Amino acid sequence: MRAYFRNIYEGLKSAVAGLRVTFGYLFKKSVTVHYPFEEVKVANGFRGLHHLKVDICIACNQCANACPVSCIEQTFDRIDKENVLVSRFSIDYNKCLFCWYCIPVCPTECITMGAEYELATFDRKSLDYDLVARGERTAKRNMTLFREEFVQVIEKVREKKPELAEKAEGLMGDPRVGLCGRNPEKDKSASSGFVEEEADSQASVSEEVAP
Amino acid sequence: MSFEASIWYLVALLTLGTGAYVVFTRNIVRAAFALVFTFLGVAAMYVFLRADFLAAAQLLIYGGGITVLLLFGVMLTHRHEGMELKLDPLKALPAVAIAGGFFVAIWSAARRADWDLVAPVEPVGTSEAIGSAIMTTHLLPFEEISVLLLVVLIGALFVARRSGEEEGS
Amino acid sequence: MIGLVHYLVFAGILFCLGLFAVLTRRNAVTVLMGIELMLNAGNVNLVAFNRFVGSGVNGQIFALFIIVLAAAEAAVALAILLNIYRTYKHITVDEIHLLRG
Amino acid sequence: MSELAQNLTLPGALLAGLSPGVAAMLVMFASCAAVLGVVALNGMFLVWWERKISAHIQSRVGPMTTGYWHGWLQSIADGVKLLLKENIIPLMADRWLFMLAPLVVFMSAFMAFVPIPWGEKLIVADLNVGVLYIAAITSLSAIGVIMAGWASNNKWSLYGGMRAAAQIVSYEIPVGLALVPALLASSTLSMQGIVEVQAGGIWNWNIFAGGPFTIVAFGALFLASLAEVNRAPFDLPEAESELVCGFHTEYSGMCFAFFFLAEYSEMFVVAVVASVLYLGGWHDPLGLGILPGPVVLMAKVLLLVFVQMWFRWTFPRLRVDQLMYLAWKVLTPLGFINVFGAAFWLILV
Repeated sequence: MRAYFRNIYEGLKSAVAGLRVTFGYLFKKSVTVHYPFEEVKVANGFRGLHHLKVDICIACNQCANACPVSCIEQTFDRIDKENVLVSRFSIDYNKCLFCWYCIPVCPTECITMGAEYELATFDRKSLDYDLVARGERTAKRNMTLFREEFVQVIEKVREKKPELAEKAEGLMGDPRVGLCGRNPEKDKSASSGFVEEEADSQASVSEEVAP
Repeated sequence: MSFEASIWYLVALLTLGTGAYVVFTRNIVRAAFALVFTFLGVAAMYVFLRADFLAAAQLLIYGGGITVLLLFGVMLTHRHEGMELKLDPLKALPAVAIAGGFFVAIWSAARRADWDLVAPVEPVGTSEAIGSAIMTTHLLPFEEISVLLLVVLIGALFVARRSGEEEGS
Repeated sequence: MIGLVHYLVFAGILFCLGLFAVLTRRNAVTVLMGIELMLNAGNVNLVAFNRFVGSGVNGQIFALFIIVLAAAEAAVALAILLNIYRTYKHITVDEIHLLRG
Repeated sequence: MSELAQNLTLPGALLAGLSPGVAAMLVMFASCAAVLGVVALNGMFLVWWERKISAHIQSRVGPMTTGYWHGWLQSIADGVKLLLKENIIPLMADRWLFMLAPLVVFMSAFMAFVPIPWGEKLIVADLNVGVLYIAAITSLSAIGVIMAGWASNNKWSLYGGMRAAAQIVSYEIPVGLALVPALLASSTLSMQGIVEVQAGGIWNWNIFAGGPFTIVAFGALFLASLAEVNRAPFDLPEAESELVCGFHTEYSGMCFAFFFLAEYSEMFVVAVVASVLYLGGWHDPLGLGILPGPVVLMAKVLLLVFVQMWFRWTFPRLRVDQLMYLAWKVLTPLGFINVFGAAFWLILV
């Protein structure tokens, strides 16, 4: 009998304690961000997409050897005894597991990992990145695919928070960001405008999708 | 035909239709579900008869209680054989005769009898009258029914429990 | 206008449906359903007479008692059926004729 | 039936030239439409509200984009989506019962809105047995739930349906016992009558009429009705971690929307019953009578609904045996104590 009342008392006490905790959280600031409109700051040392400094790469193939899933492929032309021209440095992000093993083995420290993490695409083939020529093609294509949605989203936000919309519009041109390409250095033309290049990039899409 | 009369016919038709479905369907679970609607129709009949307390009680006890009980009964007793019901044609003919004859008897009696009708009064709510009647003139049957319910509760629990639980905890 | 005879005929049909189910069905749960239909028909009669012939609420109180008794009856009957089912593995009423547990 | 919508305000000119039968029918349809509108709007609002509350309790933001302010149009978008979705019926399901089950559940939630007193003259039908009627009608949803569980031809659904039936039937007893002290205090079963008894300030509310017993009864009513409408922490019939989604696992499109709407309507109805029986209905706490009735009632009801949601996002789900323990060994004895205690208190004090 005593245990019965004790049980009820304990139940009520713990219920009140739980309710108090959740009520406190009700008025705390939310920790999530409003993602497509707000950028998520990545931590220091975040392993995002790779960056390659092509001019100092010596095509030693050590990164490819270190890779546990063999996602790195290099093709190069030897110009003379000292210089190679890396014509293709491809990382297949279908396989890549972001383990960072390719980074420390590089003798010239030409390959590093950046902060970009937005990998979603409509086509698995577009995940096979060529770090040398990366950017231009993918950037243009993805931009054509998503441009309309992106513009709509921005228009919607503009009513409420103009500064956010402006920021997003600025980012839309930037191939590093969001739905578009990944290369910060290359392809400034992609940011100049989309309408002129639409026909051109449409062509590249059909070309790429065809096997 | 007045509005209330047309609604009455609609409700009566639905009630009897679902009642007939209960009797003639071959699927026992559907029969149990159709029975719910028959009970609801009877509750609507009580509303037409201005017995609102009784209608609510009918909904509560028949709609919410007895049908759930019946459904539990159906599902607990039909694990091995299917849910199909068989109608025995040999038995059906005499049953039709008996039920039909009984209905004709009721019908002719109801038509011919000289009922001592009184003008229906419109009660403003029967719950108070029922409550005071139960607590005064009908106190003894009320008490007996409560004792009976207690006995039934314990008895049903005793009968329905598994035999293995007698020795165990 | 809906009068007493309407209710009596309605209840009569309902009662005969229940009677038919009790007479023809061999499954015990369905027999129980038929009994419930008959009890409901009786209740409709009581309440109709209460409104059109009598006065006060006596008929409704009878109907209330019948509802309560029907609930009790259903509970006990289903408990018994459950027990029968454990013994025989079926609840066909014709074939339950041995009085042993 | 004939007194349905007696107090509903319709333009008199509309009814003047018509025969009584047609007028009665018109009034009936109008009140049905009004109730349906309230049910739908209320369901949509509560869905959005629950999403926001759950989000903030979990330090998220919840829906933000649809509509301009905090995603307040999200429910409409969801409703349109559910309307347009294909209604899938499993091949081996019992088609008729499968389609009928959401309607039964929805009807039981919908019909419970009829005797809700919104204001002094604002009530669809002031039934003499209003409280009993609501208790009876909400218990009918058990039938629809079993029907859904059985018709889906899916073992998880059937488990969910049977659990729901057992739960609703057992919790009807504590709910009924917790209703009694308020009925003793107001000595009527009509919802409007109960509200009228509690006029004139917070001290006349039924929650204080029976001393400690009515306060405890109010708590018991809240808990038990939470279990009767299958809300967390008593949401065993749809326990996601065990039964996929319980009795509505197989439902999609509009049929699912009916279950969803019915759940939120039932939450609303039990909150209305608690606030009408114990918290004075549409009377404001100071007895001033300045605010319109529906506003006051809505404030109380939304407060109770908020507590329901708060419970849901705080507590983990109970086990079946704990649920039955709570119903039969805690709430039922407590209900008897409350009934007798409140009766003696009302006579003696």
